[in-house]
Amino acid sequence: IGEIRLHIRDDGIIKVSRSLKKIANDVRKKEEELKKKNNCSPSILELSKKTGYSKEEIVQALEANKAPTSIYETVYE
Amino acid sequence: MRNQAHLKLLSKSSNVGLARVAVATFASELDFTLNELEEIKVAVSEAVTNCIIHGYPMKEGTIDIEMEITGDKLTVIVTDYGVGIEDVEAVLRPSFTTKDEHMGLGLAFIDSFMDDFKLESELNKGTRVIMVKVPERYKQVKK
Amino acid sequence: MRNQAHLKLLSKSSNVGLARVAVATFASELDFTLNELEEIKVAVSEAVTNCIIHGYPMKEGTIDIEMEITGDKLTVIVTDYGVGIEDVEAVLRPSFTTKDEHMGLGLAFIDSFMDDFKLESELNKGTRVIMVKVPERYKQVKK
Ligand SMILES: Nc1ncnc2c1ncn2[C@@H]1O[C@H](COP(=O)(O)OP(=O)(O)O)[C@@H](O)[C@H]1O
Ligand SMILES: Nc1ncnc2c1ncn2[C@@H]1O[C@H](COP(=O)(O)OP(=O)(O)O)[C@@H](O)[C@H]1O
Ligand SMILES: [Mg+2]
Ligand SMILES: [Mg+2]
Repeated sequence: IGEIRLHIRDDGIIKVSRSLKKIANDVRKKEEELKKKNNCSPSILELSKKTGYSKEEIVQALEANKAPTSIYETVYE
Repeated sequence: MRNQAHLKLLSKSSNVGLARVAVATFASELDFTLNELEEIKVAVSEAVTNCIIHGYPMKEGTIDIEMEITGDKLTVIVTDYGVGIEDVEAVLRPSFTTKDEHMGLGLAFIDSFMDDFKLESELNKGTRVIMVKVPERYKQVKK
Repeated sequence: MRNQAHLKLLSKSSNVGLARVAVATFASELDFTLNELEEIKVAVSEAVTNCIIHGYPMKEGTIDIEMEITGDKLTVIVTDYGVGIEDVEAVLRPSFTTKDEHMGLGLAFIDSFMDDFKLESELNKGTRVIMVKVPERYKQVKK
């Protein structure tokens, strides 16, 4: 089962694991698009609906892209 | 390596995602592959979903998720204080379910995705799932 | 809306990431923008990093992160049981720090990124940071 990487879940949704980088890119692109269209930043809930990624997938993808643990790490880099 | 964390949640289906990321982020301190992390997330989803659907069918309750890293080993313990299970042997059979619309594969998934898996339950006290996983990469080095 | 979660961590710097994603995922039930979520993550990082560096300078300790959603409001409370702060007024001044290599801006960041922020501390008992944030969008609708 693990080989196929297709997981049938309790709620019947079939999920495939996706690359965090792709998720982050898709989300950023959609954010730009919606910002231009509506003249305000979309919420993570809208982004989740529009991209099909779950909120936690989005949070994790954005965290993976850049993850300073404190401002100090950014400042002293 | 040694680390420990504890997450306490309300049994709302909207909290399954939080359980998934918390455990995956915690686990990522060990040398798991993305595929293994995905397996851990599925196992956690199944265990937490069971607490929500089966453990607390009527009223909202609390779910405890204890995470521990000792050496190369990840242990995750998911506990509810709900209705419990009458016959633990029976529910462990693949395709066993007490809900018609369900497939009864959750526990089988946990069993296949984790290296070690135990189910403990007491009627009207609650249910506990204990799951252990070690990065495949690590097991090979040791052989 | 109403939800609640509680994360208990060891004061290791490797756990800051877990605190960040857990709070951000929990918060994402409200209508926050990505930018607001980033601000929440920075505030949480600063609060948790303070517990690790200042609260428990010598030995490892426990950090409690309580999260709550009531209506449109996110509340996050970060608590340590470490050395505490002698003069709370003093540390709240921007650029105040008790560590030379530090900039003393952590609390100022929390203050500017969150809608409400309180610091409570007792010497040798510990320190608690209470932070509140409401999605900007929601505030505008209400006006
Ligand atoms: N936390 C729990 N509390 C009570 N019963 C449970 C719990 N977890 C599992 N069970 C029982 O075990 C059965 C099998 O679980 P599972 O393999 O996940 O399949 P499914 O959830 O699709 O029924 C459930 O139908 C339920 O009767
Ligand atoms: N959890 C804590 N326990 C003890 N002291 C703290 C804690 N948080 C903050 N402080 C004190 O407040 C000061 C200012 O904190 P902060 O604004 O984050 O700046 P910095 O961490 O750069 O010193 C710290 O230098 C420390 O003396
Ligand atoms: Mg199940
Ligand atoms: Mg600081």
